[in-house]
Amino acid sequence: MPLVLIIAFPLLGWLLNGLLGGYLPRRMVGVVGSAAVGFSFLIALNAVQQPERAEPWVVPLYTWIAAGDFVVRAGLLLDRLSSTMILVVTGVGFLIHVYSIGYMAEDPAAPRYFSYLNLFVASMLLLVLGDSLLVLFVGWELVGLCSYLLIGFWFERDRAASAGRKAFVVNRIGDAGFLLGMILLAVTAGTLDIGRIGERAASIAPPALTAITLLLFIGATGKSAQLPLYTWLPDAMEGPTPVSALIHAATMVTAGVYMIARLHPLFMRAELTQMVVAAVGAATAFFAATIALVQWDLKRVLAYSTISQLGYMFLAMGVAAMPAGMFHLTTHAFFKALLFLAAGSVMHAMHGAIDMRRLGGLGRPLRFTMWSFLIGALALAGVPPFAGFFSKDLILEQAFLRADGGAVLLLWMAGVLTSLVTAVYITRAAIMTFAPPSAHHVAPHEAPPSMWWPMAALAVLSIGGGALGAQSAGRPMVQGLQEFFGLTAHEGAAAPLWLALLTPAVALLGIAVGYFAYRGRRQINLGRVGTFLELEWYLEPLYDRVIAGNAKRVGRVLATTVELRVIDGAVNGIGLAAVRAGASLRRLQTGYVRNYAAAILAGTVLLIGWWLLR
Amino acid sequence: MSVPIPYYLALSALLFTMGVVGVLVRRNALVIFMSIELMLNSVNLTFVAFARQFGTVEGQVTVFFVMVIAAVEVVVGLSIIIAIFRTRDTMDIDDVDLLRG
Amino acid sequence: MSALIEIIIFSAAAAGALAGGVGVVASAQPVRSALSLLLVLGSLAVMYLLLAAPFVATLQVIIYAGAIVVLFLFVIMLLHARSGEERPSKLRGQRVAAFVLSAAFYAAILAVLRTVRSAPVSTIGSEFGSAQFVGGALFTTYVLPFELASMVLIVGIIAAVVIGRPFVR
Amino acid sequence: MTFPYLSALLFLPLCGAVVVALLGRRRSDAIRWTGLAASLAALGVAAVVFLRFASGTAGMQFEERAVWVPAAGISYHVGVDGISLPLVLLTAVIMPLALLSSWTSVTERVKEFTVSMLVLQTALLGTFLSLDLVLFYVFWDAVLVPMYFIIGLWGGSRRAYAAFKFILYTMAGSALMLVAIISLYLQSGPAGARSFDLLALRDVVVPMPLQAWLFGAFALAFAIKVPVWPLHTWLPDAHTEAPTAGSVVLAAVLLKMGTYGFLRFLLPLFPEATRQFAPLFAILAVIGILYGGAVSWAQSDMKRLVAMSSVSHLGFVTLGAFALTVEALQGSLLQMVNHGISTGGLFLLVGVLYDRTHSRLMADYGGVAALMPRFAVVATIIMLSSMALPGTNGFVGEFLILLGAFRVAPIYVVFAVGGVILSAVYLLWMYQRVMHGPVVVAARPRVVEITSRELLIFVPLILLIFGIGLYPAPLLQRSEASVRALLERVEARR
Repeated sequence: MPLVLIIAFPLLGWLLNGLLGGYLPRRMVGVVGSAAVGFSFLIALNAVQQPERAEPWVVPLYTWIAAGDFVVRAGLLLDRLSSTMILVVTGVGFLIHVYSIGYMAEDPAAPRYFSYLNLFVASMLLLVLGDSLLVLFVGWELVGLCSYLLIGFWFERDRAASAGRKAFVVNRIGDAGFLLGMILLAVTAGTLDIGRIGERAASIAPPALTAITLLLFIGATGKSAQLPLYTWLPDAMEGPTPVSALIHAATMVTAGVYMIARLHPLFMRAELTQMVVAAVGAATAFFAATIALVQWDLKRVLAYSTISQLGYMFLAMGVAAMPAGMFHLTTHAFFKALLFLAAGSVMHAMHGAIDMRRLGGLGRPLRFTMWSFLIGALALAGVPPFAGFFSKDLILEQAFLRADGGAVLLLWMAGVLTSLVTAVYITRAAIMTFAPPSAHHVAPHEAPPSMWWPMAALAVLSIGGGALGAQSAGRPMVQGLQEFFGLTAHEGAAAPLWLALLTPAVALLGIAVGYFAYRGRRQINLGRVGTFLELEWYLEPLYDRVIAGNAKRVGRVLATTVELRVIDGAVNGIGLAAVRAGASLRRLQTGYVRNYAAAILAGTVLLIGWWLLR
Repeated sequence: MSVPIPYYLALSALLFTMGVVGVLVRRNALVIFMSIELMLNSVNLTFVAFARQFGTVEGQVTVFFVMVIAAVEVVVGLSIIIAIFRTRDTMDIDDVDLLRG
Repeated sequence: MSALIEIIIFSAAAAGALAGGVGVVASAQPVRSALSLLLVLGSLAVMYLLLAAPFVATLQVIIYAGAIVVLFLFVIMLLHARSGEERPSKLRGQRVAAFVLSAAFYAAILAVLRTVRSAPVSTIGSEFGSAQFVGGALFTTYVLPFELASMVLIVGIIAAVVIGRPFVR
Repeated sequence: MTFPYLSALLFLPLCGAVVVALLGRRRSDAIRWTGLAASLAALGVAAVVFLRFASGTAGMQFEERAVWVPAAGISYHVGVDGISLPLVLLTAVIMPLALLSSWTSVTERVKEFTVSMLVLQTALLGTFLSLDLVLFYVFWDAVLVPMYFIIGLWGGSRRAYAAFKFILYTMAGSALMLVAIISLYLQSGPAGARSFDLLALRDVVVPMPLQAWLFGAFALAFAIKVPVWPLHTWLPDAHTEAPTAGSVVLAAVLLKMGTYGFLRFLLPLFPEATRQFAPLFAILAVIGILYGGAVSWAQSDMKRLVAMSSVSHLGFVTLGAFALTVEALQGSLLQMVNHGISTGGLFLLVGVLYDRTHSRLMADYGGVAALMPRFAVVATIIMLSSMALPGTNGFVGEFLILLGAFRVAPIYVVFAVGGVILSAVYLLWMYQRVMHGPVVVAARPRVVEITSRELLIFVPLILLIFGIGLYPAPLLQRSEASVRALLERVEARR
């Protein structure tokens, strides 16, 4: 039962705040929302530590759909994989809820905010704990919904509303692929139960398996903002910053990664898909990192950074380094949430200003925020001993080992290159935001305690989180997952020493480059390359004008020309033809009785004649 | 019966055809009406002839009813003609063409 | 009645009927048409006698000749009716079409008569066609239609009265 | 003799109509309450039927049979099975809501309106309950009369055109169906032993070329009603011009007459022809799904948008009906109910807005969510149901249809999934234009939060949305046996 409670508490918070939030004192709303997730975290912590968790713990609930041969039994499943995730979701979620109390203190719509946020946590937990792919899909879509609602939280602003809609629609495109994959899986394997899928994975024909996994991966690219469906995530920054931290950095966007890990029996058997996953991941990582170089909006820098980091995770999934991917997922949740919260703190202090050209010099007034940001930045850049270093290093190491000199080496090189770019852009962001001279006339004030202690907690995790997978700490998390995925570590071919030194070196190099290039908040004009990057490698115009614009145009043409002229025209044409026929037949009606009489006679003669000649 | 029944029938048909010609050719409403009476009578002749041939009474009974109906028809028809003449001052049925489509 | 006399009477009646028919259709004056119609009706009454239908013949004379033709004559006089056909016809080709179609019609009827195998003429009793004979059938088997016919007559009378009323706006 | 539940259900609304007709014209409130009471009583009977319905039984239940015209083999024969039960319940649920929605928006000729609605309900229930083809045809055409008046008397500015188009279109279909019914009757046996009884006709094997013609005649009538692309153009006009209650009933129940006809008549009566023409219908359905979605996107009139979205949604139902697998048929049946709830709900939403501003154009709205926050929540839920978000009712039906259709013809499903994307596109598009952005409504003081009466209309819908979405078993269980039996029948005649 505790498993159900993990989800039930946030749900309760959702209902409470959603239905009665308007009647509660503003402060209480936040407390209720945070408490719901806090309880959930405590139960999760307890559930994870129970001794029987060595075996997957299944809680069947009820038969959801039963039609024909197709049966879906809804239930919850706790195993090593979902354990990791529920702790991240509820833990980071709790911190961000607490942060939100301060952040949203002024907003009259706080009840709505907290109810959405609680609904998100519940949905995410359902996604994580669902023991059937279809239940997972429910969570999958519900988190998308919450994302939509929260991106468009300030719906009076057209940009926010449009961004929310874009997120939903782009996700929906991916979900269409997911849906097809699921249907193909249900038809071939006969079940969507995650446990049984694992048992039957071996019996699925390889072509079908490839098709299933590729289709599911389309869904993952949508949810996790990978190429080609990444476009919604930067726009999603229109939402409140804690939302960006929780949903669009730490948890929801990692759902794609989690889904692949969840279905590893399928994905590890589909060679081609793995290659595609790895390639898309590496390409996205590099692609997004380069775009982050030219963004002026601090949150958008972080958004592209998230896309890039998710690319790393997919790279890990593709090279069968799932433990490393999950590890990076965890550390990324810590440090990216920290970065976002720090950015939120900046926004809070600057009354919503987030354009880095109009910031600067904030290091002195926002000392705490600056240190938090720097910790997050170092973790992101992959500087030891911060958490990001260990996880990223592990992914690159595994990719290198997996490549073994083959084509995958290219992906590894992309990863290393991305690492360099990452260090550069985050250095640029840090300098632009915090280094003097300032470009504004505001007297910023540091955040209230409810905002800074979650940041402190995340900062601690960003520093120490690496211990979960550090060689020296015995890799508690990675080791456990290694068993779970049934992988044997590449112990034999241990990573050469130069490899272990390469990544920190690259990170430091990047920081140095960034420092020298942007010191004193210099604004560098990258010329054509800059335009190229600002236009997202020309993908943005492609999407907006060529695809979206033409799709809309097709709709218009169908609605005006085809619908009204052709189809309805044909219908009205039939009506008109009847009218015309009547008009011409009308002339037969001369009004002369004698004509009619003659006609009657002619008819009679014809009838008799026919009777005679029959 | 020294005159065979078909003779009566042929005569009846000829009378009927004359009536038809009258309806088609004449324009005077009264004459057309009389032509219709002619046709009715020719049919009556047929009925009586068949009654004789088969030795049944139904033919003659039918003629009785035809006469009744003819009487009514004449009464109503003539009053219609009078009404038309009053309003349109014509006997020419070609002038009565309000139902032209 | 000898066969010869019967044939002579038939021929005379037929000639009268046909002459009357032509008169109805071809007369320029409506009065002449009416009188020709009278001739037809009388000739047919004679025929009915030949066909053993004395009751019907009587009715023919009383109803048709006595009532209907008189009605026609009344109306003709009432309306001072001329032929009304002084102006040329508006319908072109109506006359030609009428004759061609009528000829075709007559030919078709004759053809039908030729194809039908004629049944033997049944023998009949002396009372056949008498008023008693027909009346018996009318008041027993056909009493319902008979009563309906009276309804029709009443309706017809009412209709004539209503239609014949002066037009009131 | 058990209690005649179905006759009670069938004639309760009609009795209500008679009572309403006897009430004085001025007593609008009494008329409204009587109408509502009659439809609620029918709902009560329907609920009893639903609860006492034995799941797992394929045959007809609550059957009643009385001789009507014995010489022609016509009888009053009604019954309910797993295929008609959901639709009967849907009709019973939607009608009180439709009457409630017109509480304040219909102020002229209230009496005639209420009578029309109640007669409409009897006719609709009769269509779903009839097991005799003549009886069915009578009810089928009887639906047109009140609907014609509802559109033509209480409709929008182009109501005459819309009502005329509606009636001509549907009459064209049903006339051919009548010919087919008579032809089928003549096939049913030697003179004297013929019957219009559906259960008997199911065993009549009609020889092939004739069967295809009869199939075509029936299918045309049903396809117009559904409407299957490209026979849909009556629908946007009729929906747009009809008053809110009319649109709701039209979308929620009337369209289902067509899809119900597919399952009730086409499949069992003409199995060979059904199999032969199934690909054609699947293709038309897929075209309808994509076309309806694309055209909805380009609308500026909210009601027209929702109406066109029906073409898309009903495409899914049609696809499911002709996939001829248990999952797809079950899903199709469920989706009929779902579409009734979600699209009926969408029309009710538009009606709420229309009552306030008398505009259906999206351009006249903006930022409504700020003025009507509770309404925004309701609208969000119904919109999500319409776009088949998992957890709502729409998903279960759509998923089963896609799954079942995938088993036999994956390629259709690949295209049909496009409709899933499009539904999000156009619904969110409408939602954003109306509810989000700066407040730009014309008559701002009149745009007030929804009243409790209006909320009362939506509460049952929302409960059904989540109820069916999370626990569809009560519906699926009751329909499963009948669907299986139906498919066995189709397969047996191979």
